Amino acid sequence: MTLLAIDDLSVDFGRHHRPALDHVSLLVDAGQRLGLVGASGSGKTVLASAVMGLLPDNAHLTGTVRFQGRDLTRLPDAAFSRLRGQDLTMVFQEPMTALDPTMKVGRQASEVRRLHTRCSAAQARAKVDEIFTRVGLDPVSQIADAYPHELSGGQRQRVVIAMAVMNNPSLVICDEPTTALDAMVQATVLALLVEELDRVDAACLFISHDLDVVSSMCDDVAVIHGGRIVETGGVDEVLDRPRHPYTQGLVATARIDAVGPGQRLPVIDDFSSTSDLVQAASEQCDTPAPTRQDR
Amino acid sequence: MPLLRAAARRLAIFIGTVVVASIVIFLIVQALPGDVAQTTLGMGATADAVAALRERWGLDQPLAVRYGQWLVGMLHGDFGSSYITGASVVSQMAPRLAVTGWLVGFSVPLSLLVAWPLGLVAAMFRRRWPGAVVNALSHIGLAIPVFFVGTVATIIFAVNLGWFPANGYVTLGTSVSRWASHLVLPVASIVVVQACFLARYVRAGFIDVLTEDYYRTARAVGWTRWRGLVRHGTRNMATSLVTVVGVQIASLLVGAILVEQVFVLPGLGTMLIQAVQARDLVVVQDVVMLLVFAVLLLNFVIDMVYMAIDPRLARGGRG
Amino acid sequence: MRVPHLKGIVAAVAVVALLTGCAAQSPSPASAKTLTVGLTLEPATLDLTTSDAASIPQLLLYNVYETLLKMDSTGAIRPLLATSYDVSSDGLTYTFHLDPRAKFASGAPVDAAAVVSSINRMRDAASATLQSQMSVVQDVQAQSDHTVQVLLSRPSNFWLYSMTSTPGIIVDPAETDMATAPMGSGPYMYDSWVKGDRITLKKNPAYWGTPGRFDQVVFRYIPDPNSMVSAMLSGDLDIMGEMISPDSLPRFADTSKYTVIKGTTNGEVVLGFNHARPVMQNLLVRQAINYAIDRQALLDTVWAGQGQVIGSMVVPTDPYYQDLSGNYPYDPQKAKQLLAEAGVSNLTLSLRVPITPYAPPAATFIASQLADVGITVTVEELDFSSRWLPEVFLGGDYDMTIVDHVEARDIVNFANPDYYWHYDNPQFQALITQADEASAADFITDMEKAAQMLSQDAAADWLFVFPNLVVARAGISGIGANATSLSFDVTTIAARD
Amino acid sequence: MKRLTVIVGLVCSGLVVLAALVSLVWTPYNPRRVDPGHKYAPLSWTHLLGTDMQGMDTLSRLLVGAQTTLVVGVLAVAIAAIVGVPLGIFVGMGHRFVGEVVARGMDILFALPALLLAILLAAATGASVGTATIAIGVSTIPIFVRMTRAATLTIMNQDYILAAQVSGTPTPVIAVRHVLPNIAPLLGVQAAASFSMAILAEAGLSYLGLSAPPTTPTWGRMLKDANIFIAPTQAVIPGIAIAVAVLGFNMLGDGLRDYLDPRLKEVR
Repeated sequence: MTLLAIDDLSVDFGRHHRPALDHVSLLVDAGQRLGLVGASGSGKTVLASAVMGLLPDNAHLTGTVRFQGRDLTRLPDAAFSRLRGQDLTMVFQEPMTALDPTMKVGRQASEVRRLHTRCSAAQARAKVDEIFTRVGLDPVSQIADAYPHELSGGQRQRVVIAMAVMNNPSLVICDEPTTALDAMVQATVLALLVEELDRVDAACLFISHDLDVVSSMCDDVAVIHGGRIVETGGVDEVLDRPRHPYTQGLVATARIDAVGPGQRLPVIDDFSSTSDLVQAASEQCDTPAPTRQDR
Repeated sequence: MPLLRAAARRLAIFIGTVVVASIVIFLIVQALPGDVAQTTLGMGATADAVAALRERWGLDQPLAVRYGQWLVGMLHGDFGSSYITGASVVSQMAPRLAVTGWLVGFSVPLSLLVAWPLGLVAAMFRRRWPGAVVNALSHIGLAIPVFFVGTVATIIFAVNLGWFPANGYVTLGTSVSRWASHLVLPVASIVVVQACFLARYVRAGFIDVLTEDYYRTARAVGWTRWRGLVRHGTRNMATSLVTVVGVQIASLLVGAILVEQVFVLPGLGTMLIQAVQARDLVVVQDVVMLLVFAVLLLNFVIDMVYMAIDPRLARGGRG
Repeated sequence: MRVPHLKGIVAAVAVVALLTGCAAQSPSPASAKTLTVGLTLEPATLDLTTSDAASIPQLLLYNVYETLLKMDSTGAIRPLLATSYDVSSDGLTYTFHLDPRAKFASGAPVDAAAVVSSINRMRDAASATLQSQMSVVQDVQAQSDHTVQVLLSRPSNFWLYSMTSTPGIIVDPAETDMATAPMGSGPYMYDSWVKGDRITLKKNPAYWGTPGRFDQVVFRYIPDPNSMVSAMLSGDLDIMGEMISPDSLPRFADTSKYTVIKGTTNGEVVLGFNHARPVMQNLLVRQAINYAIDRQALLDTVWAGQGQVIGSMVVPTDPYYQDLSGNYPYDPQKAKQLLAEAGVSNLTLSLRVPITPYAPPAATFIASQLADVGITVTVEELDFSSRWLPEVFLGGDYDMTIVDHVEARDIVNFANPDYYWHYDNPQFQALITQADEASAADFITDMEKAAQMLSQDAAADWLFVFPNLVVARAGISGIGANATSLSFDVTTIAARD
Repeated sequence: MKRLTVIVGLVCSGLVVLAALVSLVWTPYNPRRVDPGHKYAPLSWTHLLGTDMQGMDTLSRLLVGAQTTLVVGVLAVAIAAIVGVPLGIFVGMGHRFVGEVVARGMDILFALPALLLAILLAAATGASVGTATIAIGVSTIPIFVRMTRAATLTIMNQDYILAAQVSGTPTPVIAVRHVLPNIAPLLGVQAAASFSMAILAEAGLSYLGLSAPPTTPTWGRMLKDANIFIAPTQAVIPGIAIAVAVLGFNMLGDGLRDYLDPRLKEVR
């Protein structure tokens, strides 16, 4: 069953700028974990923001984003807000800044509950305690009473994840959720994320530039480049046999372990000498981008 | 406890600054040319009479002694006596302070109350016409001198419509209703200008919030644009606004003098001008010291408030 | 959801409601028993013996303090605390017969002992003006409970006259603090003082004569002309005691609402010359300045044509008044010619004026007209008490200045070479002394001669007589047209409603 | 809208500058000459903006008044910048203790606003445009010190400063060559803002009689001396002139800042 259907979505920020998203189409099924891979500036975050309805107001958007059958692009803010945090949630890249510095994290989290569920402060607080415990925030009461700056990066990201899964959403968009964390913490947070996604049975749009992370997390992957989806398919298939030159480059540069001693490290441009070439190549490929829909 | 130690350190600095300020003020005021004895005696002063009066008022003592007396007196709550009337300065200052206090006390919260929604709208709609309108209005309001606003308000609401008295002051003790009606126009005049000023800071503060990740988070968990901004923006915006409001109160304490002049209110500013004209240096010194002390105290309080509002600052303190 | 601002909003709304709700009530003077008078200059102290600021007698004379004799609105001397007085034939001994009914507001009688102590208080006053006015007094004695004898060292017409003013006030012997708690025998007594705003007098319930008509009289001090007019127009004031922006008079033309009282005062607005400056010692230069200024145009421009042009230091209510205003008609050509004759060119003069409603605009006007005849004038505004007094009046640092000399018969100041004009004319001095000691008839002719002498010598440029302009709301009566004394006399004022 | 702000700012402040320049070579009438017969003349072709109580031509006085307005603004900002900027840089680059001392000194100065200084200064030497300008300028110093110090601190953390320090460049050279150019745009914004505040402050001082003498045509003085009951236009005209000047320089500063402040460009 299709949960999220992005169809022919384009976003630009003013007439004089290159479109940030260029006729993007993408499907996410219920429970599916789709990785979205691309370099910085490729439009990953814009896509996430477009789905969440959080584009800046100078953004110009065409196309449709259907979530559970409703077109989000035409949804008024109030109705959309009831959806956000309830069915559709997001985990951000920067745990350092994603939380209100002037409010205790327990209160911020319980707000998420009370915004969408009719319940008392005590009930919300109990729920927060439950989820905090689940995501490994310990001791719960102390952490809930802490301000964000008093927590470590990993703890903060756990809070953000807790807030994201609080209301059993059907789709969680993760925008580079572990990039800002150090390697050790990364692994545990990722494991936690998977666990929580499984528990609430949520689909996930997982945005990353890290192919390893994507391959461990996701069933399928879409590659975005220059605002376009250039390749889509199962994770193994795309990573083992990339078809688009950009994907080939991405895969090669990620696999530096395959480079022999004395050999020059590959760079993306080896696979597409200029960005114009990439553009040209991607345009040669059929539009919308090659899609292998297995399910 | 680091918070306590930071507070203690600031308190020490505050006290030191106040003492230095008192020396500076004393020297400035003593350096003013003119002589209270002569000024008081007026056109008919003779040299003997002036000398006698100077001696009676202790003006013939050395500077350091007079400074010491003044400082010690102030610590005991004795601000000295007016040369001219002999009345204690504290008893003269208290009613004046009350007038200025009411002016500032009403106009600052009211300005904030007006500025907050204006700034919110201006930030949210900064690219559309409501934002442009609020922005233009605040620019214009800020460009009109407050005494001009006051004069025009007097003509419209006192002279033509007769809703409020044109000027003057009635103490709270005399009649609450007349006290209030005498304050409406002066407070409103200040609010018009101050609200425009503050609205711009509120707007800037909210725009900053709009770019913050935590605002995006708030939206992502289901806050609507407005409620998210109000809920998570106000407190964060307030941290940048506290300084501005502090500066506002400080400048109003003295700046109220313009409004006091327009509306013939017996506030501190009017008292200062009269004392300077009469060369009643004890009064000048005390009023200036009071005003400076108020501002320094305000700075100190702002620092403390900062620590309270923004828990991150408890450790480092404000730059 | 807890909305943190709700409390604040509620509080503020409550405040606004309070303010506007209260304002709906009438802001006009609470009852007909209160008279509110707007004046310009607030006194710094109420002590007449240390300060000779005109604002003190304006408030206290006749209203709170009474004198032995009183000057009425026509300039005639009338009895007050003294029912009558006798003068000895040599003019040296004055005997005052006190009204036996007279008593102070404290209840103590105004007896001979009180009068003696009060006159001695004035003789010992710190104010040099008082000292000089009382300098002719040799001795004061109580003859009986109600008879006081004053012995002068020489006959003096001016002394008796001065006894109707500040030097003649009779202070309650119980008085200890004249600066903040004046005690007298008038129909009103001092009540309270909100510094920077108002002084309130209240009715003396035990007044010995015709009692005051108001329970309280509030004097509000409003220095700004526009603010004063606003206060009158908005109904805050019953009387605008000094109309300091005569241009605004048309706003009070509606006779159903306002009464405009126009009269004269003792004030001569003088363009004073500093005779200590060599250039001002030149008669031709002084005369040239007199010719160069169109006084009628100045009066029309600066004071809306209210008042009257004069030609010497004498006001029309003085008994020795004569019209000398035509002595120097406006003639810029003649002025230039005189300056050329005097051999001065590129003359630059300072015009340092006190901040008053009339002086700065008059200075602007004069600067412009003197520029037309080739004199450059640098105008400077000085605060009256803190700068004009020490620098100009006492320090003599000026070429020209403008002041309204409000005291009665102050032509005598030209006889004092130490006075700030430094006008030193022995002939004139002799004439004044002669007049002071002369018989009543000779006094008049001597004074006429003195006034003419000043005019011919162009000792100053007398710009105009300051008018007495009072605006009252309809229904207020009893305001004297001429302000012959310094007092703003509210004892005769009544309200119809 | 950013562009609109700058355009309005340029037009308004340009008008003031233009008026001042024109008045240097031409005014319709002598702005200091009284005309007894034409007191309070209404707006007409002979007197475009009417005349005041002395019959002086208001347009002429308005044009000449622009000179004073600009001179006060320029000098006040110059005083503040000449003292404040070097002090701010010095403190920003220097020792913490020195910084603390200067900061407290600025607290004291900050507590003596222009009005207070002007009252005291006028009491000492008499009120004039000069004393008003000095009072405004001196009271603006803390603003410049604080801003310069904050900006300097940011710059001092940059790698190229570190590089310069490591390579032994003397501190004054770093200040002039690296710090000053980098904070210059910010200083421009602050100068424009302070300029408009100075104009407004001068008007206030004029109103209190703490600035220009009566013969000098300044806008604040014209506003103070106008009789609002008989000739309201004579009060409104200088009022508008003040507002236009303040608005102009304010918007200019705002527009400049918006261009310079990258935060405002990407708003979510």
